[in-house]
Amino acid sequence: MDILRDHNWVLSVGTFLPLAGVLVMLFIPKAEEQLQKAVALITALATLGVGVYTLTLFNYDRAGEMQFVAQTNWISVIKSTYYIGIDGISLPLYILSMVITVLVMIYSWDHIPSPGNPKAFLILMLVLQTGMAGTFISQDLILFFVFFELVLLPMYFMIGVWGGENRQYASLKFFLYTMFGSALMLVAFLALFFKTGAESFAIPYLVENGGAIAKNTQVWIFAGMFIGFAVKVPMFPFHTWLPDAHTQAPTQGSVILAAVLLKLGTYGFIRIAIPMLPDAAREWAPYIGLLAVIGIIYGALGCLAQTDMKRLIAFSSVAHMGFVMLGISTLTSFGMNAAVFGMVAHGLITGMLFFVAGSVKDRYHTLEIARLGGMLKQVPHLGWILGFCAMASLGLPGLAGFWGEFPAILSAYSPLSGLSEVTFRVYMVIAAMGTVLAAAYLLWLFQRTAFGEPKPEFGGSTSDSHGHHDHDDAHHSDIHDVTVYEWVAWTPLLVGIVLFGVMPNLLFKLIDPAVAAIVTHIGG
Amino acid sequence: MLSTLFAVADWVSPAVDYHAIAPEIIVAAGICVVLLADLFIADRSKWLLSTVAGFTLLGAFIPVLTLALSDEGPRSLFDGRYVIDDFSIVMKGLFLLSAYVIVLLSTTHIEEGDYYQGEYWVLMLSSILGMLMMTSSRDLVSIFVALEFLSIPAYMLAAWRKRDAKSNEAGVKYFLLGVFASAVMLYGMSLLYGVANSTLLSGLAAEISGELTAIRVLAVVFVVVGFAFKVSAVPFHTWAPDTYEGAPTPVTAFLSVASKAAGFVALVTVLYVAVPGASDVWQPLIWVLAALTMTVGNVMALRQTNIVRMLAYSSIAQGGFILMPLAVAAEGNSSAAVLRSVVTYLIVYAATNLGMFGIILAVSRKTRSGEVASFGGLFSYAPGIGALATIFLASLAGIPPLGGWIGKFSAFQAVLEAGTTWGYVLAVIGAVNSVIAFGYYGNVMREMWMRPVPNGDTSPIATPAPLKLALGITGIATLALGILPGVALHFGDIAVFTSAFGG
Amino acid sequence: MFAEASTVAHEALSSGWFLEHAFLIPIIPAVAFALIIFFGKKLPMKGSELGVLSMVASLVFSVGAALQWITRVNGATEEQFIDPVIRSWTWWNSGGFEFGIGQHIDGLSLTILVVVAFISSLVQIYSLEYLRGDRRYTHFFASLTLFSAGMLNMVVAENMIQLILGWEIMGLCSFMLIGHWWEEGANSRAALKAFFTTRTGDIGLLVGTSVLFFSANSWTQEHLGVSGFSIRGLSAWALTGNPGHAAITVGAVALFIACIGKSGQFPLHTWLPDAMAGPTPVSSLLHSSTMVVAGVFLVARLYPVFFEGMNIFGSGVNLITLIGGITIVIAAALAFVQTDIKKVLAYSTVSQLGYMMMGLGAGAWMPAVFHIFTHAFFKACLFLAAGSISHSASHHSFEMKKDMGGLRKFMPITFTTWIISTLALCGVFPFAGFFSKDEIIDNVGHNGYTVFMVVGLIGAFMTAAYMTRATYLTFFGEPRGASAGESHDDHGDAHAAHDTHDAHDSHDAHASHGPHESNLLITVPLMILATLALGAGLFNATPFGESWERMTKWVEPRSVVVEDMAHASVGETRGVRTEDTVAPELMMSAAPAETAAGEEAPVGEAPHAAEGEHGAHAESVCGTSTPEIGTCYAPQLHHAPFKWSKAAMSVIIVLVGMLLSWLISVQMYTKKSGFFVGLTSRNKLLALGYGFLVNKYYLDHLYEKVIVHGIAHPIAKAAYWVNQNILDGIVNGAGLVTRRVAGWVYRNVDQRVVDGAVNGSGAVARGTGNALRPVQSGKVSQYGALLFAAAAVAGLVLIIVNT
Amino acid sequence: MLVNQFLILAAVLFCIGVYGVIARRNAVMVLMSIELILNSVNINFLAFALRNGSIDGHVFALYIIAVAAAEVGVGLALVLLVYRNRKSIALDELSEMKG
Repeated sequence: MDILRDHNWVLSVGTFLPLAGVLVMLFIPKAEEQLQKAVALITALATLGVGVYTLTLFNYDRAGEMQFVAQTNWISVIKSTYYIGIDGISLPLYILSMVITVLVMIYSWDHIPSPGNPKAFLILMLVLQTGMAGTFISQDLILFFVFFELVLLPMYFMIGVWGGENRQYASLKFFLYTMFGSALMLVAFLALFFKTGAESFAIPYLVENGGAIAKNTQVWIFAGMFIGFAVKVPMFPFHTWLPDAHTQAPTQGSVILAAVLLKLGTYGFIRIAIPMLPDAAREWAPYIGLLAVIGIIYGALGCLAQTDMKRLIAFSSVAHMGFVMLGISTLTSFGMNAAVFGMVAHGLITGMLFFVAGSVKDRYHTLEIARLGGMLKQVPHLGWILGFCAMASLGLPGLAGFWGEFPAILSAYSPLSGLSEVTFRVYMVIAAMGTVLAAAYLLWLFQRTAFGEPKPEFGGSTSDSHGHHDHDDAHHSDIHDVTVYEWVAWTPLLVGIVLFGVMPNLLFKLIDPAVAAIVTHIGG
Repeated sequence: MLSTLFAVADWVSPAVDYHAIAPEIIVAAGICVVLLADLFIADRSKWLLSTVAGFTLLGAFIPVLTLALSDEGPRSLFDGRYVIDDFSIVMKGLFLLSAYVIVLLSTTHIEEGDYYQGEYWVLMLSSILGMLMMTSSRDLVSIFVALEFLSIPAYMLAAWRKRDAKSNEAGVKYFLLGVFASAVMLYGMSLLYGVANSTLLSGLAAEISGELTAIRVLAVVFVVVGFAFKVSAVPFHTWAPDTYEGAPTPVTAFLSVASKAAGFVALVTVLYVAVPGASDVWQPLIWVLAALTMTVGNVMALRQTNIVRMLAYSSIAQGGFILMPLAVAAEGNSSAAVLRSVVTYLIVYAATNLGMFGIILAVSRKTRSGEVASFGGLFSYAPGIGALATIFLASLAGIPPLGGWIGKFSAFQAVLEAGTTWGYVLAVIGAVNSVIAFGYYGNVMREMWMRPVPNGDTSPIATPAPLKLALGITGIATLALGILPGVALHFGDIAVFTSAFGG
Repeated sequence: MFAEASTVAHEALSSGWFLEHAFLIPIIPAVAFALIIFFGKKLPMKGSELGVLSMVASLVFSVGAALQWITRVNGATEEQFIDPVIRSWTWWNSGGFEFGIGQHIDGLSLTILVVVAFISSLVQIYSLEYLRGDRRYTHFFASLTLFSAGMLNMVVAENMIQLILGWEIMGLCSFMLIGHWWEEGANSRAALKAFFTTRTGDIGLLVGTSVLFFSANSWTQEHLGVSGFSIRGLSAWALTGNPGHAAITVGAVALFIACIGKSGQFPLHTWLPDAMAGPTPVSSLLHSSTMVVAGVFLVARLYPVFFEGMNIFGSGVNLITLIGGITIVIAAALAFVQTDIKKVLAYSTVSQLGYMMMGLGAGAWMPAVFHIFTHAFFKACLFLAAGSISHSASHHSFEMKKDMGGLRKFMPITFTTWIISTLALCGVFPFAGFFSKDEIIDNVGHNGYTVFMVVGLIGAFMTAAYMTRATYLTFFGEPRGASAGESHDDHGDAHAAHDTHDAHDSHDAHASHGPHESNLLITVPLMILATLALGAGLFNATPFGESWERMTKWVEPRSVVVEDMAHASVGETRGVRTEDTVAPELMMSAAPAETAAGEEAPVGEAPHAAEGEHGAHAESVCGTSTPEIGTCYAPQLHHAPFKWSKAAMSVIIVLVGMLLSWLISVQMYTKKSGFFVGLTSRNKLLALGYGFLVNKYYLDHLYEKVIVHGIAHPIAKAAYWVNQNILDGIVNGAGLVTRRVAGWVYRNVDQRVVDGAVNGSGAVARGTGNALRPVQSGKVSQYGALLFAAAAVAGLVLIIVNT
Repeated sequence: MLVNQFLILAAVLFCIGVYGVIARRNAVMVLMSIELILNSVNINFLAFALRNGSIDGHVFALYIIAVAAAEVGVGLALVLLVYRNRKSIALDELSEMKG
């Protein structure tokens, strides 16, 4: 039997298993919180188990092709099918989404944000997991769209219900932005569908036949997709939902948002927009690159202007995704490899940073950089973890961040033939400057929060702390170092950051053939 | 003149296919039963009437099924003036089922109100009967009669709460404007008849085509306006918000779903069967109507605080989405897709909107208020209803994987299939509107999930059984249609006219 | 024909286990680092032993490799190119490019390896005592070890990526080590500054690497089968003459920017003095002998690229020499006005790095590398001595004027070692510095960079002067402040930091019995280093004739270059050593080379003829096809013939400098205090002597005022002012400005414009809703009117349109 | 024949009716105006039936008359209802719900 179609049940199971967990949880009374958590965690673990099994079955020598392909009728009337498969690009992200969900579940064990109600919280998280996993495996535009949208509502509620002070505004903004994007994206999908002869929504088919569309039409269709994906990435100037959403979201929400949701956009570019509309991609590439580098510098500046730790990290996402988009905009397989690697790396690192931010918030009840300080003295482990992540995030060689960042810069030197080299080399230099700014804001953050003496209000070792002693006690009680749950939840990420930093080939081996397969459609 | 008399003289009654009109007959019988029973049974057992009404509708559904399953093809009565084809069968099914849900919604509401129940059910059934006739009418006369048949009881239903000034107002506005609109439409029909010398739609189709004289244009415009009023398309929507707000909630549900659907049935029938040749006239007209309807409906809905009124505007906007594909119905070979999308959308919309009204009924039983704010913290004390409400709202907003999205999707698909520039523009307008729409749907969700309970009263909501049943049906339908969109699309696909340019 | 000639010339080069496994050298400390981090706290010596052991181990490995390299060299024929020991494994590949990791071991890397491993070991041993009881003892050793790992990795690096890896790790460690006492705001700020400044330079590194990679990759793949990152590949490619001059120049300049940042060259040198906030061992390791020479090392490593890119033999001035020269003078001038002993040393380091750069820039490759070698020893020694003083005498103060003086009596060993190293630094004859620094100056002049030779001499003079001043302030005169055992309440940051974190018992111990000699853990390293400061020069003692030039033989890559007889004479005058030995083959291959030269030598590149021909030859042989093994990996260099006259001159200059400085110092610092003593103790007794003293004092006063304050100080002060307020201001200001800009952009662009637009659209929607309100007036008649009006309008319009 | 005159008459009646609907504030008068429109429609049908020589026009007219009767019945009932609740049948006061 065809190796690529063997075991094609694993993907469906891995994707929809969480929903089974949801069903179970629906029948467990709200009061049984421990039970709820247990079921959710078990479900997530089982899902991850399936994911790991997928890893074992995956044929790494043919990472460039779709594997475990399954195709059955779904909406025959509009020629859309339930068509799934996975290749070297999807696999890492697919697994990443599962890992992150598990970690978040573990973290949630003793970190259910107010106003409590773990049942709803965890159910939403499981639904989210299905949406994320599904997006990465769909090989049919309609299916992709459905999963792509499926993540919206859960995230909307996660931010809106369990978020911070300004959560309602943030959640609505997040929702409207994304919906706006995806509405236009849908129109673009349909236009593509009809322009290719209304034959099929299958991605491979469209990739084959999309190139035949007249260039002007392509450019317009691409515009629709661009907005849809760029909002999700987010690229400048569609980024303003991100800081609010991240800042207001509960820790778990921020982590998932940063680690996986942002990747849906870049993934869309690589999987759908670019291969299907090669001519348009070549037209758009310089502008995408421009927006990308603007995003790099702009995001960094945004970070430097922040007084709130979490918001700073959020803005850093804009900058990092800028690097990813820069890699994509070169349209070379080298650049896209860097981009995909960057996606995973950013997922691990920024996810970890948000975890840290969340724990800081739990302990200090504030994320005001000015009020924090001396964390290395009070909570050394947490402080060093923060430092580690900062280093990883600013692209220190030997840690995962570097392999997304440096190759992206490198690739900008020689974009796909036909693109203006001068333009892209200018981008390259600007992006290189971006790395310095990255060092600036991350170390600045680290220095201000971790170095120095703890502030008196948090029981710092200064004499005037007697002034507001009750105040101290209020905080003292919470300020403790990393807990067991946190260790369990974080270690995999930390290990991953080092592992992929030392052995980037683990990923590149997967990505390279798949990207190569895509780039052939752009004539790269 | 004499010739006509002679014609009358040797008149023979036409053969009638009773199987074909069985649904209508059953409903008519049901009307009589309810009417008579109402006279004899005691007040405390009036609840029987709702049961009778419900069973009447279900009973009428049986012949619809048999008709659907019979492979006899389209049945044409009275030399083509009354046709039972796939389109009419599908729509009949839709009307009967949604009517049944509406009965479920009404039961408790009507029992608890201190008004006469018998008449309520009679009027309801009559209006349904009108709708059933509408689906099969292929002649100006029968269309007109069916239209009035479904409208006049609706006028009275709107004014149902006799002593409530709002209800009166709702009724009067609905009535006056309705009659005015149908008068205008009639004028248009008269002109049509004048130029085509036939009231048979297929007969008109033969005449109304080629070069368009002013009089033909005017005729088509007036007819379209008449139906545009029924589907409350902007700028003929003005009655809808006031009437919806004033009328009893179940009636509002009825108007916003069934009667609107009937309007679309009529509109589609006329456009497809009667005046396809005049597409140069009605396509631009509907394009403008659709764009206006979506936009105005949305922006007006944004600033509503009364949830029923908000839903009124929302249903106007949804009407815009249903109109949207009709604006390109005659372009290329898109007509089939357009018809499909209209039917699909009507099916999905019926399930979702009825569900939402069920939620409103359930919640208002506790809060006794129609304000959006009264939904505050709903999820915290009634998670079940909260979740359902979320599903319905999300579906109305068109978010996958809930029913609404397939409606919007097929609408976009139909518009784009035409491939005209205007089609794309309209699609983009629609896309933007679907985003604006979330503004107010999301607002309700926000109330339910993120806001505190208004007066801190977190006692659970007692939902009577019929209401539960209604919510169950609509909820499952909404989910199922979303996850297996093939179902709705399939019905949309088979519901085609015979002898129309789309069929 | 040339090919066969060279093949004839080749015997198989000997290799050995250490050479083959040199890549282990960085791995050892890296592993040690991990172990320290995870288990350090549990170990008896808190992990420090791991650090020391790992460093010693890598030292052993390095030395072993070095010895095997020497045998390898000795086994080769005179003019044979000594092939570096290159091993490479694929690390990752992407988009058709392969990225390797491995080792590139040759004389240069081995020199640095030995130095780094050696100094690191000593510094770690020294730190055992110096940081005893520090609250982050373990962290300190962990970072120190990781730092060494980074540096060693950079040195063995086979390709640019690997090199960047080490480079950045060093940056990180410098951040952690400088900021070791981060409780003090000043320290962490200094750490940040160091990291930013170097990181800013790293833009150049990234850009330069990219440029070179894409320009070279195809050629290297084709001819050598290595990627465009590999150092070997780049070197060969640079010398082919194929590369478009733009690409290679851009690449070289970009890389050099990185070196400026890392090696604290003008104008990015300001972070280095601030970095003295770190513990003294750190200063001695990072900021004297290892990390800051990374930049210099990079230039030396990729010398062919700079050689071609900067057109070194083509002109009398280029970017590298210019920067180097400026740095020498500026830094030396700044060293004058420092009162903090470590800052003096810091600036002296900067200026010494300037020498190295200048040397490399002027084609004096060998002397520059040799200077790295010698400088490492005596500068490390000086720093450690300073540390020893502050540790045991001045109670952790580095203020020479306030807390030192007259220490020679109390700490003889420290004093002796200091003096030796100072003499070495100044370049007095038998000491190490002389052999390297003098060679640099000599060759710079010899290669036509006359101006810079002068600069070098001036620098030597100033060096001598400020070192003498520092020495005087520290060891001569009367003990002051802390050294005098005074109780001291105000000290520099360093002191405060120590106070809080050093073991208080030991600290109080010194307090009880004034200044004293440090214990063995400190003095032994000092003595070892001092010995080397004295003797290291003999490794390449040019003056004693060729047989002494071991370094040159072992380290300098020999490029077999085609010379013609006609040119030999020119070479004679210019003192090209190789020509007589190479002659036989040269005669054979002369003719084709000439023709080739005629075709291929780009004219613009060579201002004056002889150099032009050199360039031409390099090109004519290389690059046209696959380079023969053993050729074309290094530019052809030549050496100035040693002339005692020149040497004597420079030595005299140095001595004069010392003498002057000594006199001034005596007058300024001692006699003044002597006067005060006389005033207090014996006022009435010796009137004459008193008057004499008074006059003397007036003279001194005049002398001091006029000469010193009038001439020396204003210049130095001015320089210092410029430095602090302009250069440093720019560096610090850059950060500030960026944050200002950031704030503005965020407030105005992001929140107002971009976000505003978004929220605005929402408002617009609602506004439209309000605007439409009148339509929904609730009045039936108006509804009716609207209904009919709309119908009528529609009718009319459509009629007009359609008929 | 006089068909065109009939049509013109019908058009005039139609316009008068429309004017009445829009201008009149009295519910009954509005009802009357609507009747006027319906009758203009009837005239149209009859006139066309005459010109086309077919019977459909008459049939349609009959239906319209019947339906119109029903409408008026309902209409007057509603107006009565309003009158009972507010003691006035002025339509302008009938604007409780708006916006």
